[in-house]
Amino acid sequence: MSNNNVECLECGADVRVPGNVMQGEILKCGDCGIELEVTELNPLTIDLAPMEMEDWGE
Amino acid sequence: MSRLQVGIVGASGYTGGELLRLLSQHPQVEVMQVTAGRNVGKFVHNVHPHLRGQLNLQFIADEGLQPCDILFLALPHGQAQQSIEHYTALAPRIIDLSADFRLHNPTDYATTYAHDHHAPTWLDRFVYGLPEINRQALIGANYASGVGCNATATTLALWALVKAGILNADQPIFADIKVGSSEAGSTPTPASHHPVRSGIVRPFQLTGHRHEAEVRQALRDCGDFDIRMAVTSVEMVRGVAVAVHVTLPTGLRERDLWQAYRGTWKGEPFVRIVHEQDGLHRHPEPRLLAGTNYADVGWEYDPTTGRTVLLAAIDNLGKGAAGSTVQCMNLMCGFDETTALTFGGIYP
Amino acid sequence: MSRLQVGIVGASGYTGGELLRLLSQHPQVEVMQVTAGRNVGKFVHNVHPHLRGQLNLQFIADEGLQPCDILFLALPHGQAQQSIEHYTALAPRIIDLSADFRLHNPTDYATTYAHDHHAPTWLDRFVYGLPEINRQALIGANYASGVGCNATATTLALWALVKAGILNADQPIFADIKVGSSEAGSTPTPASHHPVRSGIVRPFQLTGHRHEAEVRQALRDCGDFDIRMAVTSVEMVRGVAVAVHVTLPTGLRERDLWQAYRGTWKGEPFVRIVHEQDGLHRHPEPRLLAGTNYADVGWEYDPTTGRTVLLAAIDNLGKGAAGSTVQCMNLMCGFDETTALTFGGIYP
Repeated sequence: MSNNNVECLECGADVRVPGNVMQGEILKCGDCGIELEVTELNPLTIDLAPMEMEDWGE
Repeated sequence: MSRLQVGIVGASGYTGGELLRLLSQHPQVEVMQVTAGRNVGKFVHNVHPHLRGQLNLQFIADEGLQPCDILFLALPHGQAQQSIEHYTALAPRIIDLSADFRLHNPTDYATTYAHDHHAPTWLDRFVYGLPEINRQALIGANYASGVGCNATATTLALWALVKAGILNADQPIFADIKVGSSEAGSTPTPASHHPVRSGIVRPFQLTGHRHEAEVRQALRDCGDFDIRMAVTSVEMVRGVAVAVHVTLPTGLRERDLWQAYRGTWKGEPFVRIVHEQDGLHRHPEPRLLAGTNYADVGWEYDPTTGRTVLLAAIDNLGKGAAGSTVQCMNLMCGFDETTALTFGGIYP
Repeated sequence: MSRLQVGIVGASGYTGGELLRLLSQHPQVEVMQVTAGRNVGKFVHNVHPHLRGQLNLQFIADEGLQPCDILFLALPHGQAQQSIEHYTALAPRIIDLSADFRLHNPTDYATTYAHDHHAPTWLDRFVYGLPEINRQALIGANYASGVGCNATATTLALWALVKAGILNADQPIFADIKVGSSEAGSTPTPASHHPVRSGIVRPFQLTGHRHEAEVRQALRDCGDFDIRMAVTSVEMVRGVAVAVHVTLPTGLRERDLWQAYRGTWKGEPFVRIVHEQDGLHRHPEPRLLAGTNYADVGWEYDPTTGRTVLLAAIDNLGKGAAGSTVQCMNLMCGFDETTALTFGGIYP
């Protein structure tokens, strides 16, 4: 993973990491929409952010 | 570089009209003649009102056709094959939007359309006009056949996992297809009469769909698939939405499916993968594709049972007909493949 | 020539989304920032699904706004006027899509919107943003206000005969307006809940419509017209269709009306006269205008009684909002007026 990208844990897409990223910041994957939480800065570590499931059904 | 001169035969129907709309915005071609049986002498906007103020063209009779660079045939099924010699004498490049030259195998044609083909020697001279699965053959070709709309949606829904070897020809493929009213064309019938067509969910053709042979042909390199298409008409004018019911191996991860889809579709200008975790639009939907050449593809997979639904949505007049034929023309003539096809749809 | 840097404040609503769609196809500008209150961090295609694969932009918070060349304000009514100083400090050109700066007269504003204007000194610095009736004032302007959709349809329906002096301010003007659901915006309400909104013909607001003041202001040079707008919601998402009931002198000939309409509208890139003798589409219809910046205008006149119905159709998100604001931007910045606005609609 290059210094300003991480790999999405769900779908494997490249997710851009902003230069001024902070611990606890939420990054959104452009391909699959999952939200990733930056758990550590050095080394840059991410985890799936808790997502409250919206009621989407008909 | 002067514009290529283009003619459309049968330009008063819905596919002919969509073709006219797209070509009128194409910087490298000029539509110089359009024929229509029952509308000779009328201006195109008398039949296609949205083209008012955009084109100053009148329909001519078939007999009035002049030689030109490219001829699009948007005739009812069965007519192109009866006068193919006449049309190929008029233009070095022909793109036929009907089903007449889609199936390469004459016996496939006879079983599907219940009569022998009138020009079988031409069948293998026409390249199947779905660029996403046949791009190399289309580049520089002279003759191309348009695609069937329901077949295109089904083929594109299956393509990624078939190519990746995750879905094999060892099971029946159940394709449940929802369609709009423009698929039946511009001629009114009792079934298209608004009071009985509006707001329906009408199972229309549930076995022996003519497009099954076309899908089998498209997938033939990967196996002989048992394609079972069933069509239901719903409240929609433009649009095809297909849900294909299959069973995959259990225990696959989302990334495995993403990898197969990205491997197949990455870089394709008109195919988008729609597989979202949240929001209203998690899967492909046809409404926001109206007027575009897009095909949106996606899936839903249950790792515990392997139960899978493969999804695709297109505009039957776009990627399912006129959009793909303009894309074919671009490939045949060496133009940028997306020329005149960049309208991205509107929403809501 | 490097692209002008553009920002959209409030880009998650329907007008903001249409603006984003149009500007993303504009060769002379680049949308570099979009704000949205409740969608910060999301990609634009998470809110506007049709933009998937076309833009790689994420919503930022209002506080994150950077100085830029042009700022479009697509905020709910009342917000732009409260922070106009903040926005004008960020960009030399502002186009506000709300009603906040449409009415030049503060008392008009107070009576129409039942509260005093928060920034009255700015009112006469904003140019009314309907190019068809205000082009000269928009050329090179810095501040323009967007138009009201129902007002625009009504103004354009009346304009030709008012300017020709055939219709005068000596009678009440009855404008019966049919509207779609996107006019109410993207926030769900009990009235927009599909089971109770689908398929209705619901008289919605029949007296005291807020847009009446806007129409009176547009026609003021030709007299003080008694505009009476009544709105009915119908089965439609995008679209406004207005029928204005008036009485003209008896004995006029068709050619007199054509002359008045041609005199006013000839050469206008986005106004089409639709007055046909036969065919399905003899009068303006909103459906085939969806996604376009067109306004179709027409009439029906009975020479024996002078009874007349003046007609107009637009897309409320196009000519009635985002389309007109992009047209204004083109005039303000010296671009060709039709840039990024040439989509001509689809049919059926």
